[in-house]
Amino acid sequence: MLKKFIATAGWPRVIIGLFLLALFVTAPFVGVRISTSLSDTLVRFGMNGVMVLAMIPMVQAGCGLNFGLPLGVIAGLLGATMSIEFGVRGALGFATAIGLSIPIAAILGYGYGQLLNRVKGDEMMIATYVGFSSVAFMCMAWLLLPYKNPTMVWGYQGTGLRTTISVDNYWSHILSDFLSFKIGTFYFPTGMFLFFAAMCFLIWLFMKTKTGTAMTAVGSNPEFARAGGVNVDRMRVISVVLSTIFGAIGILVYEQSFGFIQLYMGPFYMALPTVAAILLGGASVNRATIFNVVVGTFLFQGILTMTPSVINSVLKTDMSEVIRIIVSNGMILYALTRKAQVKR
Amino acid sequence: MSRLDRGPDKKRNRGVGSLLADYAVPVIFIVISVVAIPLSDFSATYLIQELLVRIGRNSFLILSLLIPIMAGMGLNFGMVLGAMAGQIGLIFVSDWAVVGIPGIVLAMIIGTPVAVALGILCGEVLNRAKGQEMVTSYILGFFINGVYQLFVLYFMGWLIPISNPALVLSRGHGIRNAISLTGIRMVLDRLIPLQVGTVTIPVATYLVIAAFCFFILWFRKTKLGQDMRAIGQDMAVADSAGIPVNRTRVIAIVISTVLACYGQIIFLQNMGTLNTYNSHDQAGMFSIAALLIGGASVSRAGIGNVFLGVVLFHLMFIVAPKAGRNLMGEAQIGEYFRVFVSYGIIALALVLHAWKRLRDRAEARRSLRGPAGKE
Amino acid sequence: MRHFLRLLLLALVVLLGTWLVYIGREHQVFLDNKTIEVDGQSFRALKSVKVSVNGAEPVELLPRDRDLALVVGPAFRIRVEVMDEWGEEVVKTIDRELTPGFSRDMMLSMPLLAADREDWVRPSPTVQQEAP
Amino acid sequence: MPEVPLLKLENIGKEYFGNRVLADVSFSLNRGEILGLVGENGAGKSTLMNILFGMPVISGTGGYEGNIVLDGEVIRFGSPFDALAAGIGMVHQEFSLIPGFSAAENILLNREELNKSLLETVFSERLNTLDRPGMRARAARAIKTLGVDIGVDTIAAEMPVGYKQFIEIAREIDRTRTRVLVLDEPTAVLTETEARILLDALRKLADGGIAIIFISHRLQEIKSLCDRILVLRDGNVIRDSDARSASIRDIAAWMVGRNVEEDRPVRAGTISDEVALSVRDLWVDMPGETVRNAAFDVHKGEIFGIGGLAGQGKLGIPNGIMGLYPAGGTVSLFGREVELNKPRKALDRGMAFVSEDRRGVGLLLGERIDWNITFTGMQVQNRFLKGLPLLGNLVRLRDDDAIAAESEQYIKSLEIRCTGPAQRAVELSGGNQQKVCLAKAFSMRPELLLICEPTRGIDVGAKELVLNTLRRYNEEYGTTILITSSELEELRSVCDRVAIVGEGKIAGILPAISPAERFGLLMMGDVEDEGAQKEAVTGNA
Repeated sequence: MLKKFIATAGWPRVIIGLFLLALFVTAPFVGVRISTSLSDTLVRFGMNGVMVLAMIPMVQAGCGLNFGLPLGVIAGLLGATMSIEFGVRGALGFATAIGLSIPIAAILGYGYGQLLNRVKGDEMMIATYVGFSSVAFMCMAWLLLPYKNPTMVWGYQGTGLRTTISVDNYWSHILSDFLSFKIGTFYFPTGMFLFFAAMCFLIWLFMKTKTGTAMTAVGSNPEFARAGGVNVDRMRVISVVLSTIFGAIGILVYEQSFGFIQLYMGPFYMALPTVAAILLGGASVNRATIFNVVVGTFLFQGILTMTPSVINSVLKTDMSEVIRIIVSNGMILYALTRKAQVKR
Repeated sequence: MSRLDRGPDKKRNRGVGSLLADYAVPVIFIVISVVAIPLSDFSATYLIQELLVRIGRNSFLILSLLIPIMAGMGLNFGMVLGAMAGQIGLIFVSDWAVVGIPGIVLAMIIGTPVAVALGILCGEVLNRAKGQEMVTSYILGFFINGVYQLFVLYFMGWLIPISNPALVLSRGHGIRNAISLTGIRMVLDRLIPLQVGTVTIPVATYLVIAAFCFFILWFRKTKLGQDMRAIGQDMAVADSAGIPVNRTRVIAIVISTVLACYGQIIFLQNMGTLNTYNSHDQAGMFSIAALLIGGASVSRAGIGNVFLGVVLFHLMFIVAPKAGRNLMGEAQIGEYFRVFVSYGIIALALVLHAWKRLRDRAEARRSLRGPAGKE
Repeated sequence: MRHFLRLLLLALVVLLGTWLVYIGREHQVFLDNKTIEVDGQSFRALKSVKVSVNGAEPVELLPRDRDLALVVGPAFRIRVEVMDEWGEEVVKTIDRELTPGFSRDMMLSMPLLAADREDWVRPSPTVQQEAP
Repeated sequence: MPEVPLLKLENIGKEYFGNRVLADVSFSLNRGEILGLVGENGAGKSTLMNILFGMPVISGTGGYEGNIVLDGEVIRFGSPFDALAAGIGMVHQEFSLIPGFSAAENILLNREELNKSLLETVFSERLNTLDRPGMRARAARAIKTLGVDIGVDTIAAEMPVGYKQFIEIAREIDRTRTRVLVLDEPTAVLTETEARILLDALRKLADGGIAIIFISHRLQEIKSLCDRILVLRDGNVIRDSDARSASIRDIAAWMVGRNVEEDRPVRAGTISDEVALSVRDLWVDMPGETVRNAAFDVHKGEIFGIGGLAGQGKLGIPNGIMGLYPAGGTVSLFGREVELNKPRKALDRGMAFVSEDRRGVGLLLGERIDWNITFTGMQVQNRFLKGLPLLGNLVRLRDDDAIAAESEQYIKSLEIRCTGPAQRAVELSGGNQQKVCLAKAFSMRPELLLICEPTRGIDVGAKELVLNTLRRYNEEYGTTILITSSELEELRSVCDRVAIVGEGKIAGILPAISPAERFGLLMMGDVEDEGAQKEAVTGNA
């Protein structure tokens, strides 16, 4: 029974799950409040959930893990900065940001998808570097684009965007605070969770359509899909476009909760933790479900919130960064080496 | 004796287009440099001096990438493992206050077993991810970076004795962010002083690099080198001929890791400061970018690519910020431009390689088709 | 046979490493001119003393001065010139050769040296600080 | 003086998972003798050679029966390297050359000449440098033995195919110990001139004392080269005969053997005069199964078989028609041309396809059975979908109930043994997987059904059931069926007419009731004369 559970869940998940459990159990003994940490975990879960969700279409279509997530993030950042530039505030502002970033993400995703179709088999490495170079390219763009809004532009120069832009007067916590409630120190961002649930539902719905079914088949066996009359390349492009769009929406959700837009090298290492989270949830390089996303994000963000507080109180040193690096990259390594054994 | 009367199936009449694709990257760079050098307003002697220093500093690291490419394992993003091993060697040498050339050699001796161990680990992992070597070694670099931090930031000064308080953080364990390597700073570069006009040439470093080049030339002639070339071209055939494929691949990575360890030590003796938690990060990316800029591809690289690459890459590196300021009134633009170029060039090279691979495969199939479709 | 040779090679490398530590070690030599009490006896600080390590430019130490010299290698020479009260005439010249070997740092007490005592080489103050 | 045979096989037998593939095979081989080994695909030739060569696949599946005696000693190889060490060399059908290496480097692959150096005493011989002049000389000697003129510095990738074959053989010759040389279809890729040079070279080698086992389907070559011929059929030695006394016609008859006309069931379906499928000038670029120029007609309601030896292109024909591999020429269905290279077009026109590569192309192994069965129907015919109630018919979702219902129906009618429509395809046995593939094709309600290797890798009982299902389907719905199979007997039992493919062309089309040896001759490369072929193409015999 136990063996079977471990076999289906996989060793890494069991170990990390137990580790997280141990953290929660020890927390009260070392003076860390469970309610705050749980609430922190949930907030971070909501912040990152949509971005992790963005992995699903590409993984399902066999394009591998979306190391090119920064591209979607860039689209989101463009949408966010433009909505602020136009001075739209509140819910409408957030909607504007989403509305503006979706077409940008679609265009970027389309080009990115076309590129990935020409480099089949090497997608992940190329995606990583496409992501990196587009971030660096945007660094130049942030400096040069003609933004004028003084909340965003460097005060003394009048041009070039700041590294971090506060969204306080625009749409900070616009989702999080919707219907949110507080019990003591426990804060629950209801709106953000509703939004995440809605996004999950959209993905679920899409995966049930004819196109979604075809996409799953492409990821599972492209030859089968081709023999079944599916245009494999088109499916892959659609998946990349979807992933990019969800990446853009994901970063907007993240920003409204975080309260700041991080530009320049901000999106640089966005992809790795996101990829690690979905793998932690039990996804493989070519199969991922919404369940994987929920479990993975919770475990990953749980560890991220709990280790600094608990481990620090126990060991009196901050090891959270090191643990994050080891866990996230170890997870990706595990997935990469496991896939090779099955497929080749 | 009878001669077979049929010409080769696949003639080497590859078009101008594919020739351009092979050399696209260096050509782009030469163009960028030609435009940017006058914009930067640097004097020729300044540029030459800077280049000479940077060639000495970086070549060894880049050369360490050649052997895995020969073995068909692509760009060894895992070379940062070697860099970390080198840094561990340097930390101990600083702690023991061994200075000068003995210090450098000792750092190499200490770094070697660490690099060998990490290399074996890396090789074994890559053997489990055949066909995905690059992305796997890339992630492995991050992973081992975590382990490295665990050791250096928490274990050193606690489990691993460090006697020199100047190295340890004020909290009592963990190594400081920056270690000044005063004892071995530029000792190799200045071992054999040579001054031409106002330009100083680090002769000894160049001799070491030359020795390394000869090592690579010699290595290619050995049986081991031959086996690696065979594996690089066709693993299945090499296996059926009885070449121990997995073992040889591990050896290739081990050699690369150890050499990267030495390369990092040479790099840091020139820099004079060890950024305990960052120095190795950039080693991998910059070396790979430089090699690719030199016209190497994922499957083919030579010593010429290394030196062309190091010159072009660092030329761009030196002039970009200044050119950016002169052109756009903002040095930051140049900074970002060179970051963009480093990453962009790796992306471009990977894309070109993947394209070429798919094209070659299609071509190979077409040659098998024989006369079909032409009748 | 091959194993033996490899072990031999390994041993050689370890030996080489040890030798490198021996010849490459940097020692902090504290030159101390303070009043010091040894065996219940008090040795007063010298009025003025010039110290030169390995033939380098001499440094002059006044009473209560402590200077630091860095030397590399297993052995070094030291020349101490004890001056008269006005710091003009050399009263006494002492040449010594020291072999710190593998040990790290050391302190040289000038008053003890001037008194021709054998225990003029003292442990480094850095060591004392670490183990109070 | 009575000679001890160099190699002697005594009562060799082999079973794969209870399936007997070799029984009681015995023969002996003397020094300098050339033995021709012939047999249809699946006759046991490759298993026999795998045993001789100590391939791991043999020991991994329970070893073999009987003894192999080499030079008077019983041997049992654990790996191919043992066989090589004992002096048995093998030249495979696929080339195993390193593309970027020169001829010399390839011939001496992993057996290079080395210079001595000090490093070897501490580390390994692998740190010795290569002795290039020595290698060149040795390679040149090996090539010279073959009697051809190939530069030792020629790069393998730039060699014509024929050269590559010679380099492979030279590699075996260079092993000083090679005493027995096995060649598997060495002339398949050669031109006639090259083949002749190769045969001369082999003769020369044999005269030098090396024993050769020569596997080929070109009976002409066998007859002109070999001293003796061994015919295998269904794992048994049918004939061990002197090559000079046997005629090609005899050999063909021995190979194909059986006559099954008796148990052929009476056909109930009707074949109309209308041409359903018409193929002209078809070429298909399918690796290993290249079609060069195929032309034939299939009538409505007919079951049409395509047979031939492996590698001749028979599988390329259906795969090309379905657009799965690059193809050219004209294919028309009921008079209207079908666009090639686009599977969707073929599917839209009412063709359904069962791939020979069941696990690679035919199935979504990781998905449910019902997904497998209904996938193509959903994608091509927009079936099994339902509109979302809220959004009208704008967004149409998978109708899981309809999918399950359709699958249940086929699970019942084809007797697919499974736990239900939700079981994953990978968990089924080969026969049941094949039934799922058939169900997928049937579910399309096709006008033309193309089926490749319907019984490959499934057990006898399932074979019968699959063939009966096809026959019944043809009779009930009048569906035209094109079956491609390596098993001639199967084709002859189920089809109306059978086309034999040789070297990418239709060698001839015969009514299924024609005598076996006529098929055998066609397979052996004896093309029917022009007139008969024309007649056969249009089916107006």
